[in-house]
Amino acid sequence: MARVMLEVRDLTTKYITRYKEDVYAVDHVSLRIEEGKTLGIAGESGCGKSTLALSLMGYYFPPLHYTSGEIIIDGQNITGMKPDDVRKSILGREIAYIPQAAMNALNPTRKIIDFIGDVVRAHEPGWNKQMVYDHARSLFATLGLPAEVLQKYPVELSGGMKQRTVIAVAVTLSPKVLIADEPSSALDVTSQKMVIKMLRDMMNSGFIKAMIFITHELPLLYNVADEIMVMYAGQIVEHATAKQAVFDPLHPYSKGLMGSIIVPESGLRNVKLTAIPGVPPNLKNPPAGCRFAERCKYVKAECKVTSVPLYEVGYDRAYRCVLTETELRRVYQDGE
Amino acid sequence: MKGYRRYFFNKLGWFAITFVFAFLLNFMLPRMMPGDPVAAIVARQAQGMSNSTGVQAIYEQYTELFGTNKPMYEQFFIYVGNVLKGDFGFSFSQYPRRVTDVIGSAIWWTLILQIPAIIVGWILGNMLGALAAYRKGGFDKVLMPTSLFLSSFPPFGMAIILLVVFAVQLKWFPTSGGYGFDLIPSMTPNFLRSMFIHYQLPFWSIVIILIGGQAIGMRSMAIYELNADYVKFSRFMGIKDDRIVGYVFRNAMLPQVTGLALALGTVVGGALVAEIVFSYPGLGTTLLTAVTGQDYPLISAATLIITFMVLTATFVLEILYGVIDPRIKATQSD
Amino acid sequence: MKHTINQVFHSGKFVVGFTILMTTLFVVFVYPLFIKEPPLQIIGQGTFFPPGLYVNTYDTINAPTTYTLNLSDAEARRIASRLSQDDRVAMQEWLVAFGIPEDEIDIENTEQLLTQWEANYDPNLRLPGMTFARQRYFQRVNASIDGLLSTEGAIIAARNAETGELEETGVVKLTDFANINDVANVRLLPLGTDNFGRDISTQLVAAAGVSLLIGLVAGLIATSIGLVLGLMAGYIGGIVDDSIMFVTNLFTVIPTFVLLILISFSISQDQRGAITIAIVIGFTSWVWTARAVRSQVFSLRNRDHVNLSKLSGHPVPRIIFADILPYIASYVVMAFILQVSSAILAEASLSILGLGPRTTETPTLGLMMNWAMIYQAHILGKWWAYMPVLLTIALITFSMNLMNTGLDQVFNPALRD
Amino acid sequence: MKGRFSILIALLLVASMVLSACGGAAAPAAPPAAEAPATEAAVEAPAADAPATEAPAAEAPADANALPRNETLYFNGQQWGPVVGWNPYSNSNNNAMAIAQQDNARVIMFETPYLYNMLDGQQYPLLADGPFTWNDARTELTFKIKPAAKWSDGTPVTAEDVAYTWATHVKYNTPTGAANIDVIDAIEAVDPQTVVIKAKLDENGAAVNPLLVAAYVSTNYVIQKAWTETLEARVAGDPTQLLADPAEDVVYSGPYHKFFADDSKVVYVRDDNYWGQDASMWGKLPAPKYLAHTIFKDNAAGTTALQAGEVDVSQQFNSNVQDLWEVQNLPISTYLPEPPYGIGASLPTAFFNLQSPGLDQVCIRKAIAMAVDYPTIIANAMTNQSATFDQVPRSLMNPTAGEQATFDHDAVADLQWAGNDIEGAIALLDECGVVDSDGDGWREFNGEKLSYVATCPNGWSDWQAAIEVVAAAGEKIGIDITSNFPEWSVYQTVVTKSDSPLPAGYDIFMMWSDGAGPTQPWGRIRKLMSSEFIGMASNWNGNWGQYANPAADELIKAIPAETDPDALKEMYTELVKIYLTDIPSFTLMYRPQSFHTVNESVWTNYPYDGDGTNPPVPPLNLTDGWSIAGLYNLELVQ
Amino acid sequence: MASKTNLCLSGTGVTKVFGFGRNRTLAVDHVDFAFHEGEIISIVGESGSGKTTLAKMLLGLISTTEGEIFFQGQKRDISSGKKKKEYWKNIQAIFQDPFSAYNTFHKIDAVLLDCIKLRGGDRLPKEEKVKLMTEACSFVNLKFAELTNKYPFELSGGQMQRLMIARIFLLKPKILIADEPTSMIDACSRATILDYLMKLRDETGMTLIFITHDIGLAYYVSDTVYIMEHGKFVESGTADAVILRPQEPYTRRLISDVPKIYEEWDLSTV
Repeated sequence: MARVMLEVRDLTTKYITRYKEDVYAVDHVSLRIEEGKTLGIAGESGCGKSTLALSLMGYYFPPLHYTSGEIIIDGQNITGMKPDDVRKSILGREIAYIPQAAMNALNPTRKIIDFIGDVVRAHEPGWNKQMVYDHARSLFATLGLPAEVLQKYPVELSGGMKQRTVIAVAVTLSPKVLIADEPSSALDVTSQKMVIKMLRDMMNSGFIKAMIFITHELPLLYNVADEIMVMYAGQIVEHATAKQAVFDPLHPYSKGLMGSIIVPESGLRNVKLTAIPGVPPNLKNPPAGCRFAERCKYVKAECKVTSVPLYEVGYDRAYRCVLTETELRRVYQDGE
Repeated sequence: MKGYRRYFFNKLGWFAITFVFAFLLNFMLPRMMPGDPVAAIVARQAQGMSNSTGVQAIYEQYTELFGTNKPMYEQFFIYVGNVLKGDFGFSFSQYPRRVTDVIGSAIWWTLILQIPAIIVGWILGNMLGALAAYRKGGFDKVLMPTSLFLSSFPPFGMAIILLVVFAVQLKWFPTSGGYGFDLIPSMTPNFLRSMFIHYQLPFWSIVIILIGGQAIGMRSMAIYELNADYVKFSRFMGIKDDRIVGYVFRNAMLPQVTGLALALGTVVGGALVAEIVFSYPGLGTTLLTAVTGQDYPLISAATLIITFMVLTATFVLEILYGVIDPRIKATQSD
Repeated sequence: MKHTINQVFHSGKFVVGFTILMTTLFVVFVYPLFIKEPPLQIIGQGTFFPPGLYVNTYDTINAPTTYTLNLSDAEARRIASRLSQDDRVAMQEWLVAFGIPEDEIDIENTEQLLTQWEANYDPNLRLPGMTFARQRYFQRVNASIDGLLSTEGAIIAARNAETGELEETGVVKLTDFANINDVANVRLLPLGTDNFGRDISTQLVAAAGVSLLIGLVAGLIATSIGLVLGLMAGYIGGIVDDSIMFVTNLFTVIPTFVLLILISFSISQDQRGAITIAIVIGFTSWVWTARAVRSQVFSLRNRDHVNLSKLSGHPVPRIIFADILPYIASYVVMAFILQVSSAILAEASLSILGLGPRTTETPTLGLMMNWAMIYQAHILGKWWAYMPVLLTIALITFSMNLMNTGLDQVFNPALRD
Repeated sequence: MKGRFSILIALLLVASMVLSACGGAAAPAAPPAAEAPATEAAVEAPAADAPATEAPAAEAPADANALPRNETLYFNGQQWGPVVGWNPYSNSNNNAMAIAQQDNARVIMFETPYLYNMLDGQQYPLLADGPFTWNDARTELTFKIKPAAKWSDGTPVTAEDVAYTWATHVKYNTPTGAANIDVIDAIEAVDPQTVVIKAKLDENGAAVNPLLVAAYVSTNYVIQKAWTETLEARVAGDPTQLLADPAEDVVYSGPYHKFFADDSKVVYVRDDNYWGQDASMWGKLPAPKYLAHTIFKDNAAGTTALQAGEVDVSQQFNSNVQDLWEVQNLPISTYLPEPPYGIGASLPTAFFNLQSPGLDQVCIRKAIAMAVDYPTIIANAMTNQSATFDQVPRSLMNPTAGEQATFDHDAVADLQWAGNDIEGAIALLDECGVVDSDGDGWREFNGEKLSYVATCPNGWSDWQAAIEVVAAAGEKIGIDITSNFPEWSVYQTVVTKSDSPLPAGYDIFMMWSDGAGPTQPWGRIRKLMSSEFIGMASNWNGNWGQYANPAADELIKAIPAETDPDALKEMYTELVKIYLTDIPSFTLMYRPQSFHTVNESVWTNYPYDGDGTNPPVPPLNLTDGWSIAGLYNLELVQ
Repeated sequence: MASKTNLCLSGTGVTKVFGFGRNRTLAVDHVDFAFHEGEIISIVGESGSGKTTLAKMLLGLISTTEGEIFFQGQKRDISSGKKKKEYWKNIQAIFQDPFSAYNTFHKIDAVLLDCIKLRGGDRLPKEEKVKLMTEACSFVNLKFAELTNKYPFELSGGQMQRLMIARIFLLKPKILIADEPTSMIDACSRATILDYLMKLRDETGMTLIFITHDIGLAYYVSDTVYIMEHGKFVESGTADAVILRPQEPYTRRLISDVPKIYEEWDLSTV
């Protein structure tokens, strides 16, 4: 078994709103990524996938607050570490993050090289300008980015280039785990592909050891991730390999999600798409039972009362439903 | 650089066009005032004269001299011609002094007072606003409203309060003038210190008024910036909060430069009034006496100089802004 | 809508500002119901009477009942009010300079001091080194302590209609008191009088009303112009936009205050009513609104709901009124509030230069300041003539600025605390 | 970033605070070095009231740029703008501190042959040697120039200078020339010391106006011929340029001359070679080495400086001046200890526009004049710095003793009115049939509602206050009077245009009348009542209400030539009678020739009422006419 | 596949230029097109390709700089407000962002009533109107009774977009331009929206024009696909022809850059 680069156990985090309400956007999430693997996280907007990305960093600032659970990065449990220690020795070094709106992730009034310098010196205060520059240059060369970019301001870069620069900055200190939150959703397809290729290359060359890739675009996720976790209302509802997740989903929600994929491939024209009626529950006071119960075609009375645990079926397969695997397969069969 | 050059010339063009219009306005408006300014000069000459032909002769002599008998457009072209030669004509109210002379002796005081006051007020206001945005709590709840309250005083009101409290009651500072009543201007330490002491009250009266508005603007900007994506990213890259706050302040402050440029006209207006309250030498008092004395050439020139100062300052600020904020260059080269 | 208003009133800043403003308005409207005197009526002969309760001396003497109160400290108070410690020291100084040995003078012993004084003081004697002002000071002290220790009352005399002689009609004893309720004429001047001898409090209330009106009119004008121009520029765009923006930029860089001075002077004083001034201010301060509205409209006009409205066949005016105005309403309201407060400030600033409204019929806050300054109230320590006015101006503008900040925070949730 | 800014700001704040604190703290620390204020404080008043004199002055007498406080006399209120020139030919010079040719000509730099003393009405010789004499026909006036009189360049002042000055005035049609050309025919130098002024003669061979001829010698400067010739050469004979020349090189004869001038002050330094120290004149030099005049922007600034002891002599309206000593206990005083504090010499007057409907009626004019509340005007507008009409009943004369003696008070006593006489005014109106016939609360005359505008220039605070009171009086007697304050520039153009009727809005308007001077009260009466000014395109003299009365004109014409005191008194009394009967205008208050408030923290021995000087030194700021004698009496406070 | 029936909307040389001088940008560059009645057309392009500008020109919301647009073979005339109104009875749109497509100050009823009014149903009795609205709502599976007196922002994004379709249902235009109708909608609601659009088309026979950047969607729904690049149509044809057998390099690149499920997504081609 490969080395586990990131393990998260029962992580729960919440937002505290201005009105002092708690919103549990990440609710007892556990996950594990092995070296060389990419874990994809899928879900609708508002399901908590972005919050999960933020929560994984082990570094919280308002309005996000840590509640419980553990984060272990490459064997090192960072739970309970002082925030400043996390900042200094974990962030950027062990685990790095590419934000959702990466377009604006760079300080607009700072040259790329200066920003890289800030990043480096936040961890290695002793580095001088030349050292930073040399490092950044070789980093950019490795990642296939032009060195001129270093002397530019973010606004002078195109969208795709900016995104790749953000990624380069994020991996400046060769973190073990990279968390990419919709890194390409604002880009056109060509730029998106370049970004994905860059991430892929980094994984392949071992520049980063593991990656969590978050997106709502399933075809993309399928192509990037080795395993996929489907999130719904703050919880993981299904965990499977990418192939299983797309072609053989178990949870009714995953099933619906996968049934809505549209790709320009032969034979997919005018096929029937699945639709899930209704809207996700409000996380300020989530329903007591299964959170998907309201929208589930196969809902039973008990679903609305008892909360459902995540059933593990095999090493890399789990789902959260009262029905068994067989029952699910049967109802899907009947449904068609 | 191309983008910036374009930005520069764009601004320069604007500067020029605005200046031409301002010039026109400054010429026209004073001349639309009622009354006959030449009569005021004649009044001084004619007091006690009991023969009307003599007065009439004097009157005509001065009308001719000042050209007020010519049609307005003709006066304008003569004026433009003279101004191009650096000649703003005679001051009516201080005849036979020349306008350039009158303004030349006043303008330095205004520049010395207003430029530092505006800069300090701007910096203090921005610091306060940024702190309020960042620290929140007491800072935001007490200091901000206080500075807002102080800024709610009219400029002359703040000047009067400072005058009454610090000069009349506490006698810490002199009440009026630009330097000691018993001094002759020179570059001696004594004189400079006296100037500095006289400088304080007018200076702070401008600064205090300025702080509140700038602070409010900065607070909003800083809050927006604090919520910006790069803040989150920088944090997750392990950059210290101090440094991030530095980013935020800088980025929030840059647009405030334009804010200042836009507000400059108002600020200068208020500062002119403050000058008057403290009998501080400068354009404020010059303008006021010119207006009440219906001294067209002086009014035109004084307002022109003020407009020119504001315009130039605005121009310089915007140019500076273009230099220091890379966002501008980028938008221009798109 | 209701929701928004609800939110607005949950903003502490807005509520505080609103309360101040409403209180001001309340006073402006309610005060005249109780004090019906015209605000500009001259009641004081003399300038700057200090705040306080004024009791008619004549009526006091002629109060129907006289009460005798034997207050033990009455004499001490009387002496203290007419012979201050400074005066005693000064008297000692005079006596010493005159040649009385210093150890023979006890300035605490009033009786002895007065006796020595009476025996030696010569009003026409100017001691060596004494300034003329000092000599006059001693003359005044001398006059003030005249009869200080007398235990006799004051005699009231009336002229006999026939003989023209003064005849004693009564004596006011040192222990005589009148109940203030028995005195026919008592006037409370909470803020004293101004240089014209007019009741400042009444005037202040009226002036606050007029200034608010000026602010309102100027604000309405400025906001309307700004709104119309901003809408035109933003909605029509193109050359209309370019030319409107040109004018707007022009007005931004030419210092408004200078413009204001020039225009108000050109109007000439006899034409300058409060409303005229308001109009002038309004016409010079629309720039900000125009800019803000334009940029808002600019982004709004390409919004899909506007497109949808067009597709639904709605005519342009309806689109502007129903689909654009409501969206910029909050900005316009905020701009309006700012305009009002800055117009009040502008009026005050103009007036202080003597370029304010003419108005001898109605006072404005600026005019009150102007007169107080002309009569040097601030340096003569007549704080009641200008401080309340300044505070009123500041409070009104402060309340509006607060409301604005509050609104800003409601409409821009990012700014909330 | 933040850190850097904070440090910067902190530094700035600290620096300014420390420095300013030094300034503040230095003052109390200074006394050892400061002779004057320190001793003054010890003798005079408790230390708390010691004026906050500028630190630099006190501690650094060695500084060449600081004027030594105890050698400098500070003025304010004479000069409201920076000096524009030193040219004594021009009236445009805003150099009032040094150049003011007037009834009490200011003589610190340029001198007149005689000095007028408003207190006794006499003209005392300055450049002149002894009194002037008239020939028997009163057509020629002769005086001599003091042999000691010298110009600043050391050359003697000669009769030729006097003659050439006049010739220049005439040649270039200067205001002075134009003003006197009707009465003076020529000024000639008989010999280097002797001047003869030849009066213009009328058809009868008598002098047109001997009074004005005699006034010339104390109201007009003598200017050096040599310098005038230099000036003429420089301007190539151009009259405009001659008057506009700033004359930096001017030669003068007075005791002071320019030392420094900028926007905030003008300083004069004593000429230690001044001829006047000769025994034939003063016998010594004036006490202050420097005369400094601070230019303030408004009265308030001037008053604060006076309070602070930064001004010694204040020629401005200090409202509630008594507060300065009664409340603030400062060593400040005025000429008189009690209201009106000064000697009233000019009569701010409200003119009726006799062309306005209804105002041609004496009864309406009188009713208005009777209804006006003068005590309030005096108390509020002048803060009691005017004699009341109880103290000095109204007439055409100012309250100085000399003028008051020119007419018979008893003869006009029954023409006086008290003011604020609402009942009387109402009765008068009712009596002459001006009643409210349509019941709207306002009276009508000829069926027209009586509605007037009372006006005066904007910003002239005491006048404005007075006009407000006049307007208030109208309402009480059923005449609608509103006030209006146009800008001075507009006001003067309108009012001085006597060749056309005044426009609407100028029914009752204020203007000044002459103060004290050698031609008074005749000059004032002429300007208030003579019809000769009607029809002038630019009338800067008087009678703007266009009053015409042949009887009055006759008397005004006759007086200058009259020499018999009894006849004069009769004529003056008659004129007062006409004035109080016809009421073409009415005086609202008395105003000093100049305000004269002094601060004794450095200098003392200023003139005051009953100071024993002989001739008495008038309270005219030690610069005007005979009041300059006061400069020689000043002493430092011990 | 729709046969070549009557021309519904066509254009020749349609061009749009924004700004002038230095700021001049050519948004749509002389495009020709011919849309037939009952057809489903997709106009596919990346952001900035000019597809939205073209859509607005088709809708008559902005003017054309050059070229002519023909409606049902006739030169389109929208020179006056009245003519525009007439035109808009025939052509309607659904926009990308349902959150900004509604006037938040108006209630849902108002939105629907506007449609009835545009169809000339202004004078109908109230019950009739309610009936129409109820019918429209139920078409998209919304309950009018629950929606009445509500504001659009009280609905979810999917519901709002459905309401948009209900609106179109009421109007029954000949042409519907759907500008990225599903891009702001979660994947699982997307199907619903597309379903209703198809249903609507089937019922009314209208021409449906999709404006989209999503080649998958274009392929999924359309009969005819136009590929747009830099204001020009680079390729057009039937969906199968264009998507499965692209001829132009641009189209090929576009298609190859889209991640797929069944085929290998070739990352080496960037």
